[in-house]
Amino acid sequence: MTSEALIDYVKGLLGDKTKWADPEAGDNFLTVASEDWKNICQTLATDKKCSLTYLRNFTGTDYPEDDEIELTAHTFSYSEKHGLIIKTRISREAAVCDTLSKIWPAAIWYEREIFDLLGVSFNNHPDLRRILMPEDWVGHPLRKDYKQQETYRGIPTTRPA
Amino acid sequence: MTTVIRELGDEQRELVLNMGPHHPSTHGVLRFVLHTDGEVMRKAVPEIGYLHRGLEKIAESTTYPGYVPYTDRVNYLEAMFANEAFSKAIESLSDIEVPERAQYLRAIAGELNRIASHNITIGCITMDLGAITPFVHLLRERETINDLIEALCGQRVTHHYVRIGGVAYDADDNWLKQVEKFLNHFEAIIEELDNLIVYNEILVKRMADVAVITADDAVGFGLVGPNLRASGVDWDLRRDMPYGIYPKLDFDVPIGAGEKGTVGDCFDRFVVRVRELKQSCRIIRQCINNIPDGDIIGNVSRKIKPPKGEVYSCVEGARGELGVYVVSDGTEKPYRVKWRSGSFSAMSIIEHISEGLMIADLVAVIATLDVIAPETDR
Amino acid sequence: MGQLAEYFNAIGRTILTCSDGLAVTFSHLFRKPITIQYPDRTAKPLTEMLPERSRGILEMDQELCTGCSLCSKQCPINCITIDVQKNAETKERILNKFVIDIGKCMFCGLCVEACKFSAIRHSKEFEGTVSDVNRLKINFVEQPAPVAKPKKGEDPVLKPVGSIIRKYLADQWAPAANKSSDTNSGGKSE
Amino acid sequence: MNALADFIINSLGLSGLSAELVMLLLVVAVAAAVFGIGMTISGLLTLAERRVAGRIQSRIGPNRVGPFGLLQWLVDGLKLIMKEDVVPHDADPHMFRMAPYLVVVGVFAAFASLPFGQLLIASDLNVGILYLLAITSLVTVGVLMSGWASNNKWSMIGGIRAAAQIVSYEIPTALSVASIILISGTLSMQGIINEQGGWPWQWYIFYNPFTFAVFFLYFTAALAEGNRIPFDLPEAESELVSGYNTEYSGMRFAGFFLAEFANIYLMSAIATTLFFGGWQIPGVTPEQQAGSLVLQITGMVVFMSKSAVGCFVVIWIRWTLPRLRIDQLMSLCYKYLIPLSFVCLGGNAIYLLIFPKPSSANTLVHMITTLFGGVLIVIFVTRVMYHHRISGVSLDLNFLARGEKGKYNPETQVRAYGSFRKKYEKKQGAK
Repeated sequence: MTSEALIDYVKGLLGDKTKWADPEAGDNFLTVASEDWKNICQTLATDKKCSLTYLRNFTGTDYPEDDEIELTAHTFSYSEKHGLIIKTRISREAAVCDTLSKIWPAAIWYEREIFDLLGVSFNNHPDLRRILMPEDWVGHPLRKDYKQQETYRGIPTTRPA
Repeated sequence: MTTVIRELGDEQRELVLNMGPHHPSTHGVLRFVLHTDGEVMRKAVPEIGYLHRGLEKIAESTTYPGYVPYTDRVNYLEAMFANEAFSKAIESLSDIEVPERAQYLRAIAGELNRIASHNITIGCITMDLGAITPFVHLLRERETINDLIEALCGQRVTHHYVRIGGVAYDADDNWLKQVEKFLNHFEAIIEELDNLIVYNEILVKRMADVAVITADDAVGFGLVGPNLRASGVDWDLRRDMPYGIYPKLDFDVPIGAGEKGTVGDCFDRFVVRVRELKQSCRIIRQCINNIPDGDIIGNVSRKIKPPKGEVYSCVEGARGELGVYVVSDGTEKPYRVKWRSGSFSAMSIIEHISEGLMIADLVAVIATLDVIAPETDR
Repeated sequence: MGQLAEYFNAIGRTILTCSDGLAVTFSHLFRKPITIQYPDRTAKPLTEMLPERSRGILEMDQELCTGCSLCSKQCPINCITIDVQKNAETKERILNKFVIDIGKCMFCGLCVEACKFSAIRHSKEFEGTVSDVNRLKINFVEQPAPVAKPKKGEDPVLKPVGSIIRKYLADQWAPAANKSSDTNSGGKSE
Repeated sequence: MNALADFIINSLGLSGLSAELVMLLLVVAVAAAVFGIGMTISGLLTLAERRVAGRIQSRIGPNRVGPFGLLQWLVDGLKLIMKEDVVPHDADPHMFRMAPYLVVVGVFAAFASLPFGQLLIASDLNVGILYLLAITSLVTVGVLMSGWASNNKWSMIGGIRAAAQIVSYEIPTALSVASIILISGTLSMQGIINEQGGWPWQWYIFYNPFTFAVFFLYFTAALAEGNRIPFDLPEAESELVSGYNTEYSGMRFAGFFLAEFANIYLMSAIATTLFFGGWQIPGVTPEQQAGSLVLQITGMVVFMSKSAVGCFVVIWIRWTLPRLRIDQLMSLCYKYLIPLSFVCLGGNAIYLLIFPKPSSANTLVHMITTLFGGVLIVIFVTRVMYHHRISGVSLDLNFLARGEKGKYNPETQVRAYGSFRKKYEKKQGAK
């Protein structure tokens, strides 16, 4: 499917649950509410015509002005050769979202990474631990207001002058 | 002896082994926690993060051209592709045209880099299975590639060659001739490699039917590149989502066919990479024959301010799809950069397929999945 | 029957493939080794065998530097520190300090590309071992002096590549070791 | 040795206690000599291994210490002696300390009944070959002990692998040796050599097609017993780090290391004795050889060079082949080597029934087998030449002056900024 056809098809499939981005702003994506997040992803991944079986990339971005964290899932279909970007926004304080790991196993590690670096926790995740930073690290580095701790277990985190 | 043997009931006991962070076959600093029953494994859990350098956080405080040399460090074996992926993202965000000669040079340098990277991978696979000589032979060839690339751009590993809008240095005819000379030599070495190790019965028996990854699993876990193709999925970004000069080039995409066992076993992953060496040579030859004259870098100012927006750009690196997701807020510094690397997803599948393998098989699995620790940790 | 055939096939394949592998390695005994016996048995120092574009440790020529600090602005890691002061009487700009922290430098070459006066460039030197990381901060200004004022259309006079940094390396990095080895070998050769 | 002792005692006219004392001193001296020879051989083998590996991998190998690096092994040994002997905190100290001795004793005691020449054998036991098979089994105990006592899981896996492997491969080794014993009719090492002749077609490897096969069975099994690639699972550095000897350092590590290399020589020497006519010189009968000192020395050289070729092959195989997996190792032993050894043993027995020893038909079979072996070697040489022709051209792109040889000057250039650089620049300036 071409990307226009796919967008039309998805619009028909999901109805008014989605919000589409302004086409001027780079890649075309759809935004869904965080409650519908898992169900919509499930639908899109299993739908015969979409068959977005490949989770290409899954990440989050922090927007402190909006007090929100944006989760972005780049999905793709090898058989149909089309891709779709699905987004959702959750609040920064209570950063909780449903897990996608049942739909795409690749999400297990992506979600661990988002949990580690952005502090978003995922419901029903099989193994939600820090992945890149040490277990006892304080803070989530990719949040915009993150301040690096000065020492880690007595080791200075910056090079002494 | 105070070995930790976990009691799991009457008949079940398991030995918990710690493989790494400093282990000869883990390719960088990474750790596996093995739950074994003697030689046979119940589960192998990868623990990563020992090489986390915060590349994504660093991006938030550097300029766009200033971040390009950092992309060299995403993966020390394929710096060219990381350069290219990031440059491509910024080019598509701010509509920069890349001159044709630069695109050809990108392809030549990229394919040379792919050969160099595959040399290490193939060598490491054989070395982890006990044959050390092929590794040294392939390293010798990689050394020549490094010399070639050093003559082109001045650095052997962290190239910083592909820039936003083109490439940094032009190649003269003498250099192109030398590349051709190297290819003549290297194609003979590939033949020799076939005789030396690839079809060696011991190696085949070690890898055939071991750790089979089905096509569904491969797609679900997001495996990319040679790992995905070895599972029988016919997909190559260079051919199926063409970028740069690749649509004009003629090359084959090797697919795992279960030559000695099942589709998607270790041997397929190994042999797909060996086949790709030859295709890369073919691509470079075509590029050398067709390279036009002209500029090597487009009209790019020193200060790059892409418009507000976001882009996901990916190239077919040596470990498959190397993607970068860039969010721009209109300033000269990126708002968010996220790397999507092949090793990360390859690492995530190990726990899933490790059940029932032997310790020696796990080594083969790690090697054939071509997991590079800096790329997983970034 | 098929199983028996496979049994002997496997033996045959193993013998054939292994012996062919052995033939390949045996043929290597008659080939030339490619080792470069670095550092002490090369015909000339390795730095002089490196290609033209080789990006080694940075060096800065004080006689060419205008103190414009374009290079330090381009540097992604801020490893270049420049201190330029204006002399109140003569209105001349004095270059006080030009420090490159080679311990931080990642040899990307952005500063070299930014410099319009060919003052900063890569040498081909690459051996930079020191016992203390802070000794890698090299100040390229020996005596504070007025900055260069290049005339338009005039080509800068370049010193041989590596001649500037080599002096600093020899002076700063291992003065004690150098002196003793010099006197030793000098004494023996005389 | 007994002959020598009798000679000394008789010529000095000693008796009683002093004769016993001379006997004792002689035993000690011979033991020390055998141990010294074993050490030297294994030391030189470590050097040979590194040099051969270097050339196979387009490198040079150690070439700095002494001419062609010939003293490298001494320096390595010196380094290892001077290193600290670390015993891990939680290890079982007594067993940990004892294990290397068992390994060393197991291997070096076997040297006592190796026939280096017709008269050069420390002790020509009439059960020589059985003694060799038995005494080398001591290695298993040492290796298992070291793996267990290290209190390291990787070492333990290595030790257990070693035990399983060595015990299994004893069977094909013994069975292939049995074939030869069947033909020669003696267990004594010298006796087996005496039965053979100097020319290749008189060797037992070309005795008949079965012995030809038996040699390869023996060689494979012996490789496995010596823990060499492709059967080096107990060490397997890419899987088990270094297996049973991971925790060892200093001289104890050197013990394991030297024992491994002594074992290579041992298996080559046994192969030389059993299959390649030992010290027999072509065209010279054992009686002629016994009377002449020159021929004695020639015989020794012949024996040493035959076993050196064997050692080279072992090293060469190590740097070519990948490693087996433990289940494949076991299936190779029990599914391939043992049945085939039995077939060969039976075949030899039937052969001996059909062709009794001195007969012209027997000689014809020897000749045909030798010819077959020769043809195999010719085919192999053509393959080597083919590979050398196809990809042997070395690449010279002239980036770095590869292959340009400088002169070695030990006084110069420890650092590039030292006197080497200054002298070089002065020389350039003078030009």
